[in-house]
Amino acid sequence: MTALAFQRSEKKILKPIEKLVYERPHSLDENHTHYCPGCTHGIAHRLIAEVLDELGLQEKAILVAPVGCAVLAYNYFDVDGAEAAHGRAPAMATGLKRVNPDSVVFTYQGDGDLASIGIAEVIHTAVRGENITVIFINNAIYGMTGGQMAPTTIPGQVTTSSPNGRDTAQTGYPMQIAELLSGLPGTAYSVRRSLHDTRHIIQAKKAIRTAFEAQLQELGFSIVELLSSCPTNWGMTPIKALDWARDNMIPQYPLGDYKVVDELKKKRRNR
Amino acid sequence: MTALAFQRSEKKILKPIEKLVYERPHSLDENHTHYCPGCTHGIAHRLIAEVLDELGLQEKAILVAPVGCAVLAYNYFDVDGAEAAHGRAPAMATGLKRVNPDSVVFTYQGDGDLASIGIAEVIHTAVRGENITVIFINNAIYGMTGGQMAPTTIPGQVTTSSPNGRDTAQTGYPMQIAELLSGLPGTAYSVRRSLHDTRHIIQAKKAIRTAFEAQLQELGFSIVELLSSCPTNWGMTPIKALDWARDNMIPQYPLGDYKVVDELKKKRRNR
Amino acid sequence: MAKGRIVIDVERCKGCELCRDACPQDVLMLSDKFNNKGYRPVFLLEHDNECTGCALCAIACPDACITVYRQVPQRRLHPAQTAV
Amino acid sequence: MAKGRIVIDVERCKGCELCRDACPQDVLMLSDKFNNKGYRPVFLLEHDNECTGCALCAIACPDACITVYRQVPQRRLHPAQTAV
Amino acid sequence: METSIIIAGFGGQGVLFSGQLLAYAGMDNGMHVTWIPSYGPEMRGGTANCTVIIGDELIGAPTVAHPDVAVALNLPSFEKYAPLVKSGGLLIANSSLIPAKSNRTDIEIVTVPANAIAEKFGIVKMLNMAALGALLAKRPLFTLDALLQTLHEHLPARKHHLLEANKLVLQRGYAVGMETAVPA
Amino acid sequence: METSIIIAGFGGQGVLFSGQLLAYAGMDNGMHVTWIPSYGPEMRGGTANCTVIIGDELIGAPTVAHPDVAVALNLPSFEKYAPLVKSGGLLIANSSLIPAKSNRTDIEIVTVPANAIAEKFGIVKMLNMAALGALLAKRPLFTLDALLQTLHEHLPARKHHLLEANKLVLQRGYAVGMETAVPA
Amino acid sequence: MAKELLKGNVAIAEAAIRAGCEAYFGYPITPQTEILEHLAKRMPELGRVFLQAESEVAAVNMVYGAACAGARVMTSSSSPGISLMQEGISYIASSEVPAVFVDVMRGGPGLGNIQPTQSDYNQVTKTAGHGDFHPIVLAPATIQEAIDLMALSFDLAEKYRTLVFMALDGAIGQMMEPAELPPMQEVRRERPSWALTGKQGRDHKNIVTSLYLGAEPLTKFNAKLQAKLAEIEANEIRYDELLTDDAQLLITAYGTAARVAQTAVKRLRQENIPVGLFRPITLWPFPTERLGQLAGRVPAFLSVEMNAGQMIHDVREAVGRTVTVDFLGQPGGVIPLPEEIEDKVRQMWLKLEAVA
Amino acid sequence: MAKELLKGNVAIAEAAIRAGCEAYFGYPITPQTEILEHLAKRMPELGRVFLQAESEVAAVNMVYGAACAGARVMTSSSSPGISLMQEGISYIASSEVPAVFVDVMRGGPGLGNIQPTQSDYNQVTKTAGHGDFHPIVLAPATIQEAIDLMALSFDLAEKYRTLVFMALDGAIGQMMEPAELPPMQEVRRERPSWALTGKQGRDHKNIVTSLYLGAEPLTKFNAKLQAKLAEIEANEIRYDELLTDDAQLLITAYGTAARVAQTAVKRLRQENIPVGLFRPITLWPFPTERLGQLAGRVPAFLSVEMNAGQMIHDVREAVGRTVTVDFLGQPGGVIPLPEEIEDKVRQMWLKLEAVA
Ligand SMILES: Cc1ncc(C[n+]2csc(CCOP(=O)(O)OP(=O)(O)O)c2C)c(N)n1
Ligand SMILES: Cc1ncc(C[n+]2csc(CCOP(=O)(O)OP(=O)(O)O)c2C)c(N)n1
Ligand code: SF4
Ligand code: SF4
Ligand code: SF4
Ligand code: SF4
Repeated sequence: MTALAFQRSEKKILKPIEKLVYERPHSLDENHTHYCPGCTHGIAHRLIAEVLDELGLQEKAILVAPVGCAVLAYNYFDVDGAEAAHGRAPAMATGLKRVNPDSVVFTYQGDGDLASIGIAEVIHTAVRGENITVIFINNAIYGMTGGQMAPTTIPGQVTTSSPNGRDTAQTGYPMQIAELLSGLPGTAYSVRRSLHDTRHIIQAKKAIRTAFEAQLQELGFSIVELLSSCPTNWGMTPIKALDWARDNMIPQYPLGDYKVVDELKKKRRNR
Repeated sequence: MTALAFQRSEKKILKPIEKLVYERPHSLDENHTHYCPGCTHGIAHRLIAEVLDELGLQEKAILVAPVGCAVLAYNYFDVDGAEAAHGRAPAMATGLKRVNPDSVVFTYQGDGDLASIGIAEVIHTAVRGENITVIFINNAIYGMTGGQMAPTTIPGQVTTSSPNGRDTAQTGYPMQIAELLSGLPGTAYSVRRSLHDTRHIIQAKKAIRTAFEAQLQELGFSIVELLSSCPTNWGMTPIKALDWARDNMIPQYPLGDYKVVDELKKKRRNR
Repeated sequence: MAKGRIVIDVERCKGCELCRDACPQDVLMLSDKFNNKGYRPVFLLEHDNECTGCALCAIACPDACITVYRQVPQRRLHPAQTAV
Repeated sequence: MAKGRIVIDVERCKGCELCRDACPQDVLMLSDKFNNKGYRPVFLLEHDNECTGCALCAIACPDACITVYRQVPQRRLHPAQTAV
Repeated sequence: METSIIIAGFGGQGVLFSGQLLAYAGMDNGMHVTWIPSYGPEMRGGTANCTVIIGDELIGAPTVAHPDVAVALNLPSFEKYAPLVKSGGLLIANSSLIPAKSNRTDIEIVTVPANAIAEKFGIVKMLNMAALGALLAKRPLFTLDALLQTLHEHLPARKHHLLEANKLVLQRGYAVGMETAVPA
Repeated sequence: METSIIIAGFGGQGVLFSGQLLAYAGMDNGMHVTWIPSYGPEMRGGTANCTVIIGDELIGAPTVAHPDVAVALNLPSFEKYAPLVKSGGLLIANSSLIPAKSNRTDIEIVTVPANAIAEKFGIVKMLNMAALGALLAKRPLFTLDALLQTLHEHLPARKHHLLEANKLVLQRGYAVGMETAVPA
Repeated sequence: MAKELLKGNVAIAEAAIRAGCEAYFGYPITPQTEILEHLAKRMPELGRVFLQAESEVAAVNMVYGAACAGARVMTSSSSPGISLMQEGISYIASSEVPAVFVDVMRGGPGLGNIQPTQSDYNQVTKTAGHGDFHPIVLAPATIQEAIDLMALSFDLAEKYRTLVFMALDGAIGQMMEPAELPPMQEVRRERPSWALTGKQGRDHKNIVTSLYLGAEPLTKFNAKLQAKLAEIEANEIRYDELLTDDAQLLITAYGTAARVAQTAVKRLRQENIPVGLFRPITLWPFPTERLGQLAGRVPAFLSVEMNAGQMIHDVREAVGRTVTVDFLGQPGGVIPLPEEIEDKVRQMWLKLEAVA
Repeated sequence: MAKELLKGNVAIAEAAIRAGCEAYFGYPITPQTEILEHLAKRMPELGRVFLQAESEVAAVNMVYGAACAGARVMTSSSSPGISLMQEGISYIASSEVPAVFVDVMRGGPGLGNIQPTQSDYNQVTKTAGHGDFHPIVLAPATIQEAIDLMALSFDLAEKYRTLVFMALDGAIGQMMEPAELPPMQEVRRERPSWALTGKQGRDHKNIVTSLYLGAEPLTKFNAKLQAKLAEIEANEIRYDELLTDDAQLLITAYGTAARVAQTAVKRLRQENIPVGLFRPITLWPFPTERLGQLAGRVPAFLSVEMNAGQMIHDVREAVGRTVTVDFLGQPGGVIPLPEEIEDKVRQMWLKLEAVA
């Protein structure tokens, strides 16, 4: 009040003043993360927290953390949080949401967690049109256990369990999760974004926002797949890893909107 | 030889002789099935056995039976057979096929088995392009356990676990398995047929044949979804049940070819 | 029209009537008697002699109870088809 | 061009250089010294004074270490934006 | 005092329900009861049976090796349970479907043409009532009226129009039971 | 006779490999050995340590509360293990990264500027070799040459050009070790 | 309320409702499907949560989720389904959220059959998953007791923030018996302080996890968990004794086996054989101490189980090697008959008398 | 062959290969992932089957499938993964197909941590799934023994058509020690007569199932299964004794705990404390009888375990209530130290002497 008054009175001086244009979102906790330097898990966390701040959801949100590098995610968000069994976050989220229908429940899952061991749970959660949001980190590898092949590993990619490069004849082809889940009627929103540069990060954030809005409007299941990096297990510097993601992941995993129900389209036009 | 010679010698008499136009296929065992009267499980069994006969696969085939009404299917086929845990037939088939690459491995699964508890295994088996064949019996209900809701239950359909009719807001929408699996690169063949009348039965058999041919040609994963009836748990006579399948299931589950890789298309044209 | 004949494995039959429903000649009927499983099996109305051997009944039968024969003029027969 | 300023939480920084890569003004550099976690944190080359406050560094930073301020002419300011 | 009763027959013969009816009636008449089905494989068809125990003390074992009473509604059940009935016990056999005879002389055997009675006085589905009637004639656990009262209470309302027919069938079965003399 | 050695430091300091090298050398020289890492959470970063036991009999416990020797390559390791070394034991401290001192007088403490030595005679990654050199000077489990021979055998071929530098670093560490007098 | 003739499965389901159960997640499996079916009808009617999960794996994790929210939640299954729940059960134990499980045991191993057994005694009492823990395991022998223990199970689960198993052999699930249901308890509206509800103005976030990184935190947690289990052992042991005072021969049995044994005991007493029945109601914590006391003066025990002999090891551990412990029972789905027990006891008694 | 310095996980993986293992299906989980990684490299190289499954549930069922085909097949996992395999394990037991499981145990319950424990002793020895069965459970204490038992495990699995578990605490998986690998065994080409291969001219079809409909068939099957288990109990008990001859105090321990105890025993003997070590190698069948014999003259036992006390119940059952059985250990991932054991034994010894 007083500060405001003071500034107004000084208005004629026209001396530029300093505006805060970016600060650490409140929905993040103060704890330092254990993620490797340059790992995009941190970016995804930040974006989610920014969206929670902007939509005023910090007091309503419940996070379900996966088993994977993000296993400790509940330490990094300042919201209520649970740690699920490997792959089962969507089932746990279902239990939470059904008895807490007014809360905003989201899972955060890696590609081993969601696409491999947890594919049944995420599919059925989408089938039910469960009103939750899934943030899906596709980094083409199992990070936490030291770099084994994931269902999302790129053909030919060397991992500790595909030492000669992923052989599609033996292990099949990468799973396109955003596309797969878009085919289910219960899905309200299914898109793929990338975190490999700032332009794409900004787009990713918009998608995360839309996903949470879908939940707030009770439109059903929403998922944002985020192409991410794992510098450590890819054996690259963080910057090289982002380049690799751009050059190798995007061709395999085209960015785009695979399903956006009409209610959300209207909303986006009006914004 | 002698019979033949005899007939030839009698040729001029031109008396019509009797030709065998249909007999019980050899790949069926002599055991009587425990299926309810008019249950189309039996038709599916017969068609598979006919195809095994025609393709000469009886000595190479290995059946993986599900948990569901067809749990005893290994008693009804005269081929090697295993009984899988509920939903895990595709994983078991994978193990069998990998160590027996020259055999012809097929699973036979209901909609509870495949679409509900076993969705992860069938999806990953398709993702790997595992060279096996799945015969998928969609009867919109859990038969064996007495008529609970399946993921394929039609909206509004009354079952013992959806006593007021399937409520899509709570339980989601029916799963379209043939469509879902057709989206995976490892899938060579994914189609839906119906067993509700003889014309469709004949078409279903052709599809089953093509699915096994896909396996013989090592083209990857093949699945035939068969719309089936469960007179007992639908509470109808067998004939009424087939009408119900036609009137209620086909609109929800359109018949058609959802994926046919080119190698198979050629083959079919040449036939 | 070609003449046909079917043989029904009555002990296997469950009396579901799917064959009867499928038969274009309407020459199938449920028996009054029960088989050992307690079902009334189907039988062919032989006296009508109108079965064409089209095999639609067999195609419809869930229990593979039906064997179908058809009379064909002998000259059209390929030798291989009669070899036993 | 608008002037900007960033504040880096050096103990949180892991020296991954994603901010440096993202900065259009190229005014970020890794320190020679290690922080308590054993990383060389990034710092703003203050003397150049070329930071525009565009916040791209903050958008790129996985560890949310960066706070960004930008100087704006006071008249353009809506009151609400300065209310604390 | 406990009376153990096994009722057995084909799936559609109302085996489980008639057992429950006895249990309900026992309970309604102040006795201790248990009812337990022998539930078969998870599949359709086949035979069904259940064991009912009615007594004046808390009931322990819900199953018995040798029942006091067996009600056999079809041939397989007759063949299975005739030899098992406790010496001095009672066997009710549905003579409409059971051509065979038992050569046991240490038990009382009542043959009831249950299908025939049911078809004559009601509908064939009521054959289990004919058998229950005979049972009550020989083992007056409670009165016919008490059983009818119980039936009234546990039959869904939409079936109440069948009560009268049920009563007739029950009474006829009872009469058959009363007519049958104790064997030598 | 058993000698227990704990080697500890940051993740990238070659802690696990230098432990393995000791174990290999022990084995190659006819001794019984065990090596066990203290493997941390399933995630990156943090400190690493391993325990090596070398003895002339089959080895039982693969871990120890109080090692005969501790090699601390960074400050946190120094702080953790300096108090734990067995009385009469040996502590090798990488003085390049460890400014602190221990006030224990019942153990022998050798400070080796391991980073400095490694940078001077080879590359900084070889700092673990400097520490091993000092260790062997004080605890001649086997000769320097024996260790070098083992290194030769277990270093991947593509790193063989580094052998000479490793040797220099090892020797320099050894010399530092030899120079350090036993404390009063 | 008056007594009704109730089927075990239905009684349990309705008792859960009366106990204020807020949410149920489960998957059909014989011989417990009637629990699911009853709740499918009743829960929505009462505005509570019923959801048929896609599998037992999903069901247990939905239960886990709802339990994290502090809701009264349960699931039910039978042997193979309980096997699939082991990981989730272990997570729930480690997270210390309350949840109730009903296991209506059937014949195993594998797909086995659907007949009544007690073949999963070890599975539910010894671990029910990986790691060092035990659920509380309650084994009713009558429908009335099943109803009463069902209510207790929620209370115990919440009191100790632990898992409670109702361990039924299939016979208890399938049989009917008169019993009285308690009055309806509404769903509790307030949630416990540790529950996940969204922060809703709380000054701290709540976290539920089973991850304790590093040896120290997990050791500390396990010490706490063991202390809790010790407390449960101290407070919650329940058992029933029939004619144990002067018994020279004791039958140990629970559930349906105990009912059968009860009949046998009554009949044997008429023959003046001094036999009694010891019936554990809590299978874990097991009444070790009391059995040990009894072993001080009872020279022979007979464990009657509907399995190949599982509880007998707990009995043996309790009574020591100086007394005889015999076994009667078999897996596969056969309810033992009183006559078999009587024969066995008579043999044992003859031997005992011969020695004396 | 000469000794090599081998890491436990790698040694086990390579030993399996040398034993002619034809197929491996598994899913990564610390602290056993090196087994999977080693086999990912080696198996394809040798033209054998390696497949990373989508989950442990899938892995166990792939193993089941390959086992039905009569192939030498194995999987490996760690505690939570083994929990997920329980249903499949029970099916395999009930189908009587041979399969080998490696469980490198970590801290639990729940997600716990990845430190070494022996917290799943109960899970693997008591049931490993629903129903009445036990896998054979082998617990090596050295890398060499791990290698030797790995080969044995396949042989036992095939001999008895059963499941064999290699139960390792994480420490055995992670440590390195010199050991010798056996020569390479090729993959066996012929398949057993019961195996599913397609009929291939056989005059009968082969069937593998775990379904035994009705009480009679399942009871019969279980009787057969129990007879087999009894045969295994009669033939396959393995254990190791250190200085038990004159011991007045016996430590019971297996795996890493036994190694530590061995060090303690050696040191305590120097203090003239008459302590010995009894080390079960087969955790199931458990050496109950031998322990019972020893209890005849040893008045005090100490069970040392890396858990909250699980094997101790088997020890108690074996030795009876007339001798003391103490416990040392904790769950959470701490390898006990020889000093702790020494302290505990000294205390126990003082008490014993005071009594004497
Ligand atoms: C049941 C079970 N299986 C396996 C594991 C081991 N595990 C932990 S994290 C992980 C994979 C993580 O990969 P991803 O989901 O891609 O996440 P990232 O670490 O790459 O972020 C695995 C297999 C486990 N903890 N539990
Ligand atoms: C793990 C497990 N869960 C549940 C069951 C019980 N169960 C047996 S069959 C079945 C469903 C069968 O339905 P479906 O697959 O549709 O086949 P249908 O009987 O209709 O042919 C279920 C749930 C089981 N045997 N195992
Ligand atoms: S291992 Fe990979 S995914 Fe995990 S924190 Fe490090 S960089 Fe990120
Ligand atoms: S219950 Fe349904 S699916 Fe099962 S056999 Fe009967 S009719 Fe067929
Ligand atoms: S063969 Fe054709 S005509 Fe003859 S009975 Fe069958 S369906 Fe009817
Ligand atoms: S279709 Fe088959 S089973 Fe059905 S009535 Fe006809 S012959 Fe009998």
